[in-house]
Amino acid sequence: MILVNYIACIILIVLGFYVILTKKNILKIIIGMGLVDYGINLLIISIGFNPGGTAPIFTFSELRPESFFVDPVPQALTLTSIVIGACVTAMALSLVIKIKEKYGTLDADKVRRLNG
Amino acid sequence: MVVLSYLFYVLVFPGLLFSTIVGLILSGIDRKVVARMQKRIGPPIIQPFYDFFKLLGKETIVPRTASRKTFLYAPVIGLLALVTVALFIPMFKFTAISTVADIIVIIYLLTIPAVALIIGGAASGSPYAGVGISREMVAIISYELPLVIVLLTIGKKVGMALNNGAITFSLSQIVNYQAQYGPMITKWSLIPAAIALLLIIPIKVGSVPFDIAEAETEICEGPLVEYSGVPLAIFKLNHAIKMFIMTSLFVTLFLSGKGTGILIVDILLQVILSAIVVIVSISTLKAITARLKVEQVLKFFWTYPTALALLSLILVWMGF
Amino acid sequence: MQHYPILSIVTLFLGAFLTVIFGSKNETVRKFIALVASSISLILVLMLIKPVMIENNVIQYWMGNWRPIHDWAIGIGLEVDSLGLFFGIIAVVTIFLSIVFSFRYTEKDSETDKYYVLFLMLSGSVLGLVFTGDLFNMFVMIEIMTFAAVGLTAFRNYQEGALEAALKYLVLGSIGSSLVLAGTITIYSQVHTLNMAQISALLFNNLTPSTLFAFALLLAGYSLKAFVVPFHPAAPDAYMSAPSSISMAFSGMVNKAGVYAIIRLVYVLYHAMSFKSIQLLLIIIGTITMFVGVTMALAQNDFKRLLAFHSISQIGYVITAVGVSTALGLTAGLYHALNHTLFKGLLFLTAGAVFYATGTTDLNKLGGLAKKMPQTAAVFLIGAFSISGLPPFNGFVSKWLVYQATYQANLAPVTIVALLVSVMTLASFIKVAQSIFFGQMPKEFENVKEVPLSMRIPMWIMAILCVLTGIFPNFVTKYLISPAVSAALNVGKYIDIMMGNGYAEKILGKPVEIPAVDYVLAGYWNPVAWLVLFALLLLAVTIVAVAGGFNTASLPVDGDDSKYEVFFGGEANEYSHVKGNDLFWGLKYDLRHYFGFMHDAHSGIINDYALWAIFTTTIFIVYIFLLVP
Amino acid sequence: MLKELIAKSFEKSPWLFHLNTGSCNGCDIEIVSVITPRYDAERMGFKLTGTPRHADIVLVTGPITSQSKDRLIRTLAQVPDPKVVVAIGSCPRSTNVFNGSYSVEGPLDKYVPIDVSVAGCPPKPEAIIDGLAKAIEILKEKRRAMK
Repeated sequence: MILVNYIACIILIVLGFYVILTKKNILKIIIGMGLVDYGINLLIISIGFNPGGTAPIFTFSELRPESFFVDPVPQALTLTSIVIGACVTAMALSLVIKIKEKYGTLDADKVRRLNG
Repeated sequence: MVVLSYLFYVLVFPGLLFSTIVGLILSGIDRKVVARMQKRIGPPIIQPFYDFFKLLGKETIVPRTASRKTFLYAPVIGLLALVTVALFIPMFKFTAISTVADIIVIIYLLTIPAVALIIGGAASGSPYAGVGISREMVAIISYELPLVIVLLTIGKKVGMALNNGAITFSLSQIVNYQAQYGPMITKWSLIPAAIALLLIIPIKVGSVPFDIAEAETEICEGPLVEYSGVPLAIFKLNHAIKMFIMTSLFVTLFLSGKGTGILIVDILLQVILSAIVVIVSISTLKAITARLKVEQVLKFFWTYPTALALLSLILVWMGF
Repeated sequence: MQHYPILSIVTLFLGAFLTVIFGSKNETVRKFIALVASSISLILVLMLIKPVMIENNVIQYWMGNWRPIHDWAIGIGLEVDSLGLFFGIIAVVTIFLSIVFSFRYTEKDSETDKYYVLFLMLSGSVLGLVFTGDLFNMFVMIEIMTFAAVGLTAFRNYQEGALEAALKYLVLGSIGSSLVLAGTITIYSQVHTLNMAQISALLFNNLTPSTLFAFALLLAGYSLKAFVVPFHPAAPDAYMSAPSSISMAFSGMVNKAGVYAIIRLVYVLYHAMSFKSIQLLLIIIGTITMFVGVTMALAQNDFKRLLAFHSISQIGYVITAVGVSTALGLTAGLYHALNHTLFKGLLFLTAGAVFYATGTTDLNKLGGLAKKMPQTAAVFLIGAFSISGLPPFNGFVSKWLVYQATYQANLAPVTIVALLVSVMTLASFIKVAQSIFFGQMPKEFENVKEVPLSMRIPMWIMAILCVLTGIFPNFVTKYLISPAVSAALNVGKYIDIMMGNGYAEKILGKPVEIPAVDYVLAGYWNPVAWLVLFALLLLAVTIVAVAGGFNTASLPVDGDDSKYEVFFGGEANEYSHVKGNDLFWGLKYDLRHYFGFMHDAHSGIINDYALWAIFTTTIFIVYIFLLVP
Repeated sequence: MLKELIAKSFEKSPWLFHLNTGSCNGCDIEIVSVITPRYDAERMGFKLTGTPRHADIVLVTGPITSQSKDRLIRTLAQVPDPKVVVAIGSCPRSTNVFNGSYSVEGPLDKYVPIDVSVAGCPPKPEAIIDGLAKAIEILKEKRRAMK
């Protein structure tokens, strides 16, 4: 396990949460959400990584007992997670456009008509 | 044969007839005692009967803004719920129908008459009734907390003795406990709970110091402002029966025991004890204090009776 | 019988895609597809009741027939035991009734084909979540559910605050999903499988720090989906701005899916209910949710926002009961979840009917609608009485079980808070009754008409169900609730069905003991006998009344003279309707500091809500690391 | 049997509603003193109610000022049958010292038939109780006439 991967994940996730919590501009909040998402994607990939393993693409004839592969399942999960992250960002941006149109501002302190 | 006895229970003995008569007598006693405390002669004991029959003879007016069916059926629903509760309260070993409801169910059944009054008042469409409803609801919230704590304490106390540690909510087990160990009032750890319940009875019945919902001077009888004739008679009857049920519940929870074994004497004893509780808790408070303001009621009930009830709950939990 | 679960999910998703292709042009095709899709899945799930609930066997279904190879689950498995089916039935009934209601309800909106697409996606994902046996599949279904929910919240974007509510729901939803994803992956890093049965076998007694970390993340993520209090601020905005048939689906299905995920996580995956600290955590969360939900609801003056806060407080009841991990606790929790779906769905439909008829749900603008909309008023009263737990209705039975469960588990303060919350629920619905249905009618609602029949049918069906589940509790518990409870507690069978029997024993070394599902009730409540007495009395009173010449028909129809005007202290009747904010002054005055703090806590700023969510997740993580091992 | 009981109970529990149409409060204090322990009207079943809907006997005091005229008529219309109007003091009878004032709309019987009128300014409580006793008789006749 390469420790660097995990440190990178943690930095990304913490940075993403920091942006969500402190930035008042909604667009930045969405970027923060994206950051958190990519941090977790990196986490998924680094979990499935076996040092020295090769990509698990083979035909049965090439399958020899001593061949050593990287774990394919997390990579499949990352695909789904990336797709979901993209769609979330797309929907969030469409909402931001409509909010800008309706509220006239993107400042989170002003977009708060529903409270209490 | 069972149907006949059920009919007798429902219609005559602890049901409609008995609770109506005893309820009206108790409210007559209450008005007489308050009058005597003010050095007045006061109305005869059977004055509530006269009030009830006079109202039956009056004309019933349904205002234009009222939704007629809810307006007219609300008092009846309240009366029915009250009378069915009267069937479950044991009187010294005699219970009309025992395995139908326990304490928690009785708490909720006793909120049905209050809700009937509220929905009736709301249906009348008068602004006075609107204010009366909001005060009645605040009163219900204020007395529900201490009432629940008192009943949970008793459930725990009886459960520890009879139900090998688990709690019990059944009224008949409470009466058996008092038959073996003497009335609950003699247990020192439950005296604060008894005082708390004594304070709760006036607000549950809606008598003067706490009758913020039907304050004649401030909001012209609150929810009852538009009622006249028969629905008003039924609501006044509900008022009287609620007085009987709350006091006989107090007697069952705190003062009952083996009883004399003879049915008639037991019933008489229960009614007399209820009358004493009426005098002690409702009449004296009515004669001594004036009506509280709305927020004072909630502040009062969430501090003193709740503290008393919590005190006895903690004592019971510690095994005293 | 084997293929029913996957078929019911797929028909819903298929319905969504077909609506996109064929439905966009004309209305009837769209409605027809939606109706057919939901009724097919309804029939399929209801046909599952007999095999799963009564004969008590568990359906397992491997996608693409990838069966486990030498005891290692590779493919995605679908596992339907009675717990999953119980929530499936709730979801399917809500879907069907909501679609029937939305036929006429959304006729004034444009672009209703987008509405049906999103709604069928939402329902398909909830069913998928409930039937799946695979952890990552659960994450994907939760993601689709949040997606469709956000889209539907912003459906009426011309409405005040709909876009803002959708954005908040999306931000909080995506934080929740990231937590769930991180949790799933951390579990995968330990056990290298995603099949829930195998995970629960492998996790039996090796709670390493990273599985605990995963447990905390998953618990936080799923509680966010169930809108438990620290995570709840997005819910009231979303329920308020979504169309009522959707907010009915939200409060009927979406937070139930969150509750299902929590039960599956805590009872089946981690068998964490043997740890006292986890029980305490759930009970504390549940109690706080109960109390905050109801006190916030009392201070609201919009009907749907008030209902949204009540959904949160009722979920608090369910989570508290589930936290009391005795068999009685779980029974109370599941029974209350079923009842909550019925009466809350009914109340949201009445809110929709009021919105359809008058155009607003603001408590300070409405009044006296009972005269113009009698059936909606009657149905509202049934819903209000059952949510506040008045005896003959269904709310009472499940609340009564909750009190028994909490008080038998020596949790007196929780029972007291639960009873107080139940009275406050009654208070807020009296407030709604007075300000919307009774009292005086403002001038502009003179020509309000009753809602069309196709909207009243689902309301009446729900009202009847509300009354039935209240009168026959033992029937409901025997056929629906006890199988689900035994499925939740009996983990051994859950594992063996999926991984081949004997698997659990092999991994653990000793057979998994099956806890018995029997509980003794501290009191008794026999609704049928009570109703017989009530009916006898009613008969007696009506006979006396008719004999005495008092029948409502004989009362004179009100003439125009001032005799039938309301007593105003002699004044002529002008419009002074006591409504919305004028009620419960005494309570609000006494608790003004608390209400003030709560009002400011729900500031409406996205950052604060995200701060609440992340702060509570850290508390979960610290709590679980300190207390569990 | 029930009919005679109801008729008898009309005599035993008449409820009062006090209607002040601009009186100088002299008669109002006297009405309230009737319920004090010294005169104790409650022993005969009298009770002051807050709303005209609950009332049998309406006690009207004060000369009918222009402001209170239509309110008087409306409130009296809202009292359910059988009802009795009792004029307390001489103001309702003859607008007493306020006669001819620009804001007084004249004696009560211009608008409502008076059943019993208790003279005096203010009338002594014993006189009021005597008036109420006569009112009860009229109430019983009206009840019998109503059937």
